[in-house]
Amino acid sequence: MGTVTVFGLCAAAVVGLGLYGVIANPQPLRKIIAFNLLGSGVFLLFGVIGRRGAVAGIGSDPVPQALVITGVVVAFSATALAIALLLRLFDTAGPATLDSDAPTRPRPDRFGG
Amino acid sequence: MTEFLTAAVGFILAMLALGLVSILRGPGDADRVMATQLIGTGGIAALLLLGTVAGVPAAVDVALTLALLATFASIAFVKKGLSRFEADGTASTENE
Amino acid sequence: MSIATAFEIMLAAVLLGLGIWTIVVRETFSATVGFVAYGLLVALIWVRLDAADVALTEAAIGGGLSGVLLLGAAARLRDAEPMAEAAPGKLLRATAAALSVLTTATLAGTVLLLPDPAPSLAPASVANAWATGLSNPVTNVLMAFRAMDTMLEKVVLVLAIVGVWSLAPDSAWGGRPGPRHRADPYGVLAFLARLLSPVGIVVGIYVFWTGANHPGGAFQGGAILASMWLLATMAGLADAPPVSSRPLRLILVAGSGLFLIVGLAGLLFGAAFLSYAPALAKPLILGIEVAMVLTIATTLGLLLSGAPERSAEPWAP
Amino acid sequence: MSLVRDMISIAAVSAGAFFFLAGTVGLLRFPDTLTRLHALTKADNLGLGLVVLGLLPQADSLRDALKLVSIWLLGLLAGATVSQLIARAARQGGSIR
Repeated sequence: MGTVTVFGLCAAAVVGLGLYGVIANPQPLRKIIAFNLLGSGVFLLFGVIGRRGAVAGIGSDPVPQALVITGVVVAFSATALAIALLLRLFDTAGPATLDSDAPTRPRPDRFGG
Repeated sequence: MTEFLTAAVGFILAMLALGLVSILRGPGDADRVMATQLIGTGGIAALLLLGTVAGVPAAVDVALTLALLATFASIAFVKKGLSRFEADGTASTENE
Repeated sequence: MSIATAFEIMLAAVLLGLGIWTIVVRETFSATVGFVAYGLLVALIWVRLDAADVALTEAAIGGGLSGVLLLGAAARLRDAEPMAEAAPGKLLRATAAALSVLTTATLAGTVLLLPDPAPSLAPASVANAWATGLSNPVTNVLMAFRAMDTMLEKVVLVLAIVGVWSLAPDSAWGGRPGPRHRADPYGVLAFLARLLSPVGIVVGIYVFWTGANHPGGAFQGGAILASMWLLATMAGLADAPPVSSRPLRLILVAGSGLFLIVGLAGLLFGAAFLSYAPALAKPLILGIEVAMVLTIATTLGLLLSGAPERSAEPWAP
Repeated sequence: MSLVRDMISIAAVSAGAFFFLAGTVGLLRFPDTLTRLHALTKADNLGLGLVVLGLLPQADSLRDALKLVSIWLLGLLAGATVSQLIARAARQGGSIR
């Protein structure tokens, strides 16, 4: 078992964990975190594949590395947008839920000028 | 030398894992937030040793970044989690 | 089994343990802390995979900025916890578990059966490194060989900030994002911000500058700079600018704008969209990167501050 | 010469590992938040310092050595200030949840 196998299997397990969390956790913030975990697993798979493409002088194939860096930034932007949506939902409709049947309690807009 | 350093990383990582188990169990949120502090010391030590073992000189830069940013989660916790208590005047007022 | 492999298995086990904790623990706050710890520790795996550029990005964005974002949200949503909805039914959980196991098994099988020898673009990127004059292969890929990805990623950052800002209530439109932070100007937090921010700014610029030849670059440097800005804001030493500010908006589009202009110039004077003349490649890339680091630092900082909530009245410390 | 340097490294890193052990024992054994915070920030920062000391002889250049030392200084600064903030938060929050 080498580096690639160990971390490859670890990445596969992280993807599965994240997928389970996205489906089975009811709270929206938990879903966002689970989605990030899933993404992290996918990035690790990229890292493992990059590691296999190592050549003399370069420890890891630079193309998957660059894709992962771009992916990390995009995933962070998406997370920030999701959190902003969630906080706004919480501010306008009370406890944040994805359950469409849940009773909403309208609150006065607490942002004054 | 490499074997010794690898064993040292393994040992520190084991200590880190034990500490994480103890901290994440709680009982309070303040205990849990300490996890980031724990990684800010133990994780950085492991990272520095690992960089020497694996021959990745840039690990020092990664450790520098972690040392700068590991505190941030704790600060966010103190600021937002306890704004109601006006701890040390470090509260955030939501509305003016 | 060598000692190195034993260590790797241990590292993977610790990381998986944190992942499991994040998914199964009942309280949302505990899960968030678990994920922040995961984000900090995953940098170790990236170093072990010899991908120091990614390790830096994960440490700065995955560990630092995501931690602030998620813990802040978890603390603010805490009141919603007692109203936590009923856990999903057994059937749904069983189906989700089955689906996850299937996905993991498929991926694990793929990892074990990857083709040998592994396909690699590393030799090609080394062979063409002369064209840019930079010796960090990852920066070469990001800024030259796959520059289109990087440009579109800057567009994603702009779209994300537009999305966050558009959540502002009408009364606060054009105002300052996030709550106003107050802190004792002689307190511990203000002390930390005064001491750490200058050091962090130097480190951020260093990480950005060293990216030409060593691991580092605009993303990582920009993320560190954004954190330092945030630290000063949280300590009450600075305030976020109003979103209606024109200089601010110029900075936000500078990265993608300059990238686009250079790309179109390549189309007009050179071979193709985003092609650089070899003689000009290094200064062009450096110019784009300077614009990018400003854009990234500002955008990440504002993304963390959230939607505008306050009026744009002048701020007095 | 290389042997001497390796000896210094082994001695310092071992001592550092011992303090990490001490810190973890403290985390596991101490009863409340404040004492655990004490174990975490004091013992572990000393451990980090000793590990840095042990890696100094292995550093390639003066620049790397300076970076190593500054990592430790940053860790000390962060540990000192953040432990204050967390402790204060824990006390003011009462039996902080």
